[in-house]
Amino acid sequence: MFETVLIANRGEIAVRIMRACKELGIKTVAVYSKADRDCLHVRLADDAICIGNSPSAESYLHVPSIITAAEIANVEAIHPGYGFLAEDAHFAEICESCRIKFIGPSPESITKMGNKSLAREMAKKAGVPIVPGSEGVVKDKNEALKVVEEIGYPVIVKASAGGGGRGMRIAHNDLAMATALTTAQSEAEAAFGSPDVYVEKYIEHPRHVEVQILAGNKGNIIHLGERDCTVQRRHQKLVEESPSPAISADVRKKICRMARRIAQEAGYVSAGTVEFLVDGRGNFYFIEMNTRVQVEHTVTEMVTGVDIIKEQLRIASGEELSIEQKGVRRRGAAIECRINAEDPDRGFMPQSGRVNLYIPPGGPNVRVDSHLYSGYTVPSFYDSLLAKVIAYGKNREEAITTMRRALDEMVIEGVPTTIPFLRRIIEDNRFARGDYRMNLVEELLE
Amino acid sequence: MFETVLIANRGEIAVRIMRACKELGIKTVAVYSKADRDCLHVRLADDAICIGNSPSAESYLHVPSIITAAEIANVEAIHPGYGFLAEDAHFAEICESCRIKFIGPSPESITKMGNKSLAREMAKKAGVPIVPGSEGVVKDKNEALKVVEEIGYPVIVKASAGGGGRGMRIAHNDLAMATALTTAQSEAEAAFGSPDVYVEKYIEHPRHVEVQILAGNKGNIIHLGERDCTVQRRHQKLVEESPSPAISADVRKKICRMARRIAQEAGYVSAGTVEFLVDGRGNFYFIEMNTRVQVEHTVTEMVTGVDIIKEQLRIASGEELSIEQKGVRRRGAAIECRINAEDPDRGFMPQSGRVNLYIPPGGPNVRVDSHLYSGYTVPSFYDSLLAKVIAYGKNREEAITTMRRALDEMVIEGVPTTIPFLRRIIEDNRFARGDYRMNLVEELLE
Amino acid sequence: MDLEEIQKIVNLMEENNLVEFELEKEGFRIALKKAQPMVVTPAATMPTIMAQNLPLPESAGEEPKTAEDTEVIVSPMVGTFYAASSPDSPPYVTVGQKVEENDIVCIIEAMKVMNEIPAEMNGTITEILVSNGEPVEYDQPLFRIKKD
Amino acid sequence: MDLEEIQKIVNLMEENNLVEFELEKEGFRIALKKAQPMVVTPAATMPTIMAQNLPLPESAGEEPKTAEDTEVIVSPMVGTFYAASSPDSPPYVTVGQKVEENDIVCIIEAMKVMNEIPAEMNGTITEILVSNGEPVEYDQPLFRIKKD
Repeated sequence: MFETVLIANRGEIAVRIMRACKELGIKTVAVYSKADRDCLHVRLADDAICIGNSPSAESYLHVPSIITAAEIANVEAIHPGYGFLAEDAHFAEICESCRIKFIGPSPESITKMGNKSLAREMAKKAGVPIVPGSEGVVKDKNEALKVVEEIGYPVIVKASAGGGGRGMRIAHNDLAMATALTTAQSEAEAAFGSPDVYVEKYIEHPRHVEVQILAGNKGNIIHLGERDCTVQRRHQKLVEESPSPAISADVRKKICRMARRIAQEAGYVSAGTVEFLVDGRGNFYFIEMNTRVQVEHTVTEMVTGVDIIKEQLRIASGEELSIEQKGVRRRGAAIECRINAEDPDRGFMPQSGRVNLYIPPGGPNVRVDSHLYSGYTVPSFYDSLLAKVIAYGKNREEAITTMRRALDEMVIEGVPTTIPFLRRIIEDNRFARGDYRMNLVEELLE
Repeated sequence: MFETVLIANRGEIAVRIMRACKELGIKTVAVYSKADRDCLHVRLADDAICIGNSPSAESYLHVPSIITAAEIANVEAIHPGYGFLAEDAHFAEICESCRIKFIGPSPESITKMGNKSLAREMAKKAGVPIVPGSEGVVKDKNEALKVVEEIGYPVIVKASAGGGGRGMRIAHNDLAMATALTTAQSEAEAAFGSPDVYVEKYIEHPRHVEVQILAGNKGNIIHLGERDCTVQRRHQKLVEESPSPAISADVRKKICRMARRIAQEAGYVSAGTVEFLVDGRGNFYFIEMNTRVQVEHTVTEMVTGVDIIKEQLRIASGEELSIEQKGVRRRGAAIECRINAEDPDRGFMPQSGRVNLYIPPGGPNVRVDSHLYSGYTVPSFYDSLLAKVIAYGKNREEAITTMRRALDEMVIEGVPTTIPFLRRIIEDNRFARGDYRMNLVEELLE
Repeated sequence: MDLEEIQKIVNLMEENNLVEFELEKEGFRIALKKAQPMVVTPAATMPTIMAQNLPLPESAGEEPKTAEDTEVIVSPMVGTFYAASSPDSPPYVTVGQKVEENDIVCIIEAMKVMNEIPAEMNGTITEILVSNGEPVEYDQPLFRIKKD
Repeated sequence: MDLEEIQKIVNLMEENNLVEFELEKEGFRIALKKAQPMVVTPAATMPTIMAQNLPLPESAGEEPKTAEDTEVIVSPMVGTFYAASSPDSPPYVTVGQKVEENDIVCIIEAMKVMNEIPAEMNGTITEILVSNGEPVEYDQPLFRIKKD
């Protein structure tokens, strides 16, 4: 195992990684920006190095500073956490060339999975369903109708160069198809400088279900079951849980097997997550694979008892996984709420400022991952995630009850947070029944 | 189930009980003394009533105020927690006569178990070994030697009216016996006004092992396994764990069976704890039964997943236990550290004052039960317990590693605490091996 | 200076809450630094969350603002406030009434016992802060009284 | 002073939460510094707990006290400080030397790149705060300079 690891991240995930390191007897080196001098991860680390100014580009994203810090501190490995440089293949390469182990998959794996069409190809090869659609660009209505013949309505027209909803149009019939195509093309042209669009089956209000993978050094790949991350607002996850309350045992088995197959096909090593969309009839489609630890890895840890960060560290140091597939037992249910410094009343605008009083929830079946403390000033430069509250129960109902209790007793004074809004989700009947889709948050906001 | 429960306690245990109540949908009423206006249990309750001045005798021990508060708030039941009125049979009787359910055993059970010799009788009847000794008072050397013939040396001479070490003498042979007897008699006379002494087998540096019992309304009694509370300083427990690292499967099975038998013999209903001394050869002796929830109930909850407070509430409300003996599964190991506001460098003198900064430990496998928050002023009137940190692991080694990490990251600034001393215990080799006796703390303090 | 002396200095620092200590022997220099005084921030003080369902006042600790010579009579126990000795009797005191020390001003019932509450001074009742039959906490203001 | 004594001092620091310890034998000097307790006040911030193993300064944020017209040149990056352009060359600046704005005062090496650090003003170097070859953090004071 490593002796010293540098954590190239901040906030709750840096704290989380340090906890795993300390339990494995690894010394930790924190890096921090000028704005983060008082952040908890700096305090918890064995050593800490200021690497740059407050904006991420000048600190947490500034590769030379991080590499230099790693060299000065003489660490053997860097854990990138999530966000920042976690899925930057170039950074992983530089680490390699400096003989510092990047705690994650190979640069090649990151590149492969980072490219959507390469990833789709891989999924296809592995025999995993992907959202059906045109093979490449669709030029006109005739081409589009040919695709529809195969996949059926509704479909979505998407800009090839797109993202963020621009250049996207949904069509439910031939008439709408023509308009959708021309509108999407002109929007794409305006937004991205290219009118190229493609056509895909439109999955209406799907569920977002993902599978946690651990891939060892000898090609041994296990899954830790699925997480349901359907509660999202504009592609931001708010609440995650494991197991998913909405898929059958059969679908669960299938997607877990599929996820392993994709990782196998990709020659993947390290922890990773394979994401699927699941429609109302149990059809599932591969979307992408995340080549890092997820924010919501905690719910999987709660139901399996496997420490995912420790497994990442074991794999990166050349050791084997501490567990085999047949040793993985899932017990009970876990739910995570992301407590963000955002004002739900003002379009979830990120908030900064001083937290005058912070009282985390405690007691049985509650886990809190956070860098908060009373008197901490939330800087305006980074992610608004303040804390993750995870509730465990023998079953989903118990987990919900515990989460409600935990949110009720949690105190964050000084900055608006998403706690009141999360309470509404947790108390919602549709959530209680597990019977909700990706439009739940929209509906609550109406 | 009850609609509203009054919690006749303060601090962490009041908070703990409120958490259970909230998860069961029960409204909570807090009572508080003038010194506790800002205590967390007041904040977490649905309602709160100031019942008197700061000294316990004028508030938490003042029965008329508590009963009046219960009547004003129109509660159905009172949970006494531990300490204060928890083992006061008279209080339980008054509750009964006021038609308020006392959440605990019957007044008769409290009385029976509160009387040491009655409890010993009961244990004898149930066929449970007790520390062998004289049947009642020993008058002179001849009588004493007759007892020794049966039980062998070493023995301890104890004042019948005694307690707190006064009037106690240990003898390892006949010569010492004579002196021990006369010294103990004159000490007893001086301290308690009666020279009566009795002779008991002296168990040298035993282990303190106790069994958690849940007794339902229909005579169904289950045990949740044992806790080891051997790490004590002057009869104050500092660290507790489950399972015990020092008893064989055979002894474990026996004491758990014995504990159930005693509860059965006593016609006991509610949660309770049967305490044993275990010597180096696996001999065990009943000491007493505690008729309330213990501070250290948490470690049992961690390894069994059973919420002991909820079970207490279920039993008191006339419901049945949520679990049967065969459904009780114990998994992994849990350790609890009691964080007290005491200065280990000054004889563990209790400390009061303002906690400027409190950062509880978090992350996986850590549970914190506490009423602390940054800015809270620890009053000088009550118990010095500030927080309980519970670490869980798949095995004892993991639990220790997690506890070490948790104590390392925990911050309490403003009042001296036992954290540094607890760290020494957790890092001690004897503790790590599980190979320690009741003199461990003494040895560490030398 | 040896280790033992340094240990003594460290103890000294510990006992006196020093955070810095300097000493120079040639020409003699000494510099001590104490921990900064702790400042109580109002924001970090927790508000008492009071009974929302009970007809109790928001906080017994928040005494009504009083004029210079106005005092408050508080409840010495938790219980039920009665303004009169029986439902048919007139109240012990009314606003504007003069009372003398030890005059009974009300009854607090606790566990079926009627406790007569005496005035603690001579003065005039200027306000009655609770109504008949209302539950009261320990230390809750009952009357405002203007001292003679 | 041998390793054992140093170990004892390190233990002493550990046990007593000291963050700084200085000792000079000639003329004798001693300087101890404890970790400052964090105070929850709007003004106070958490002290940076710094590398005990790394040869880095305690906190880059604590700029040395400066006189009115004295400024500090800080490191614009994390890296290794070099006082001269090569081991054989004389240092760029020495104490007492006058520098002009944009004169090179040192080199910070980061990822094998030698970054020349210019003075930001005209003035006289009054103190060099780091030694040759020492690692430095972002924002760490390097020189004290008295403005002209």
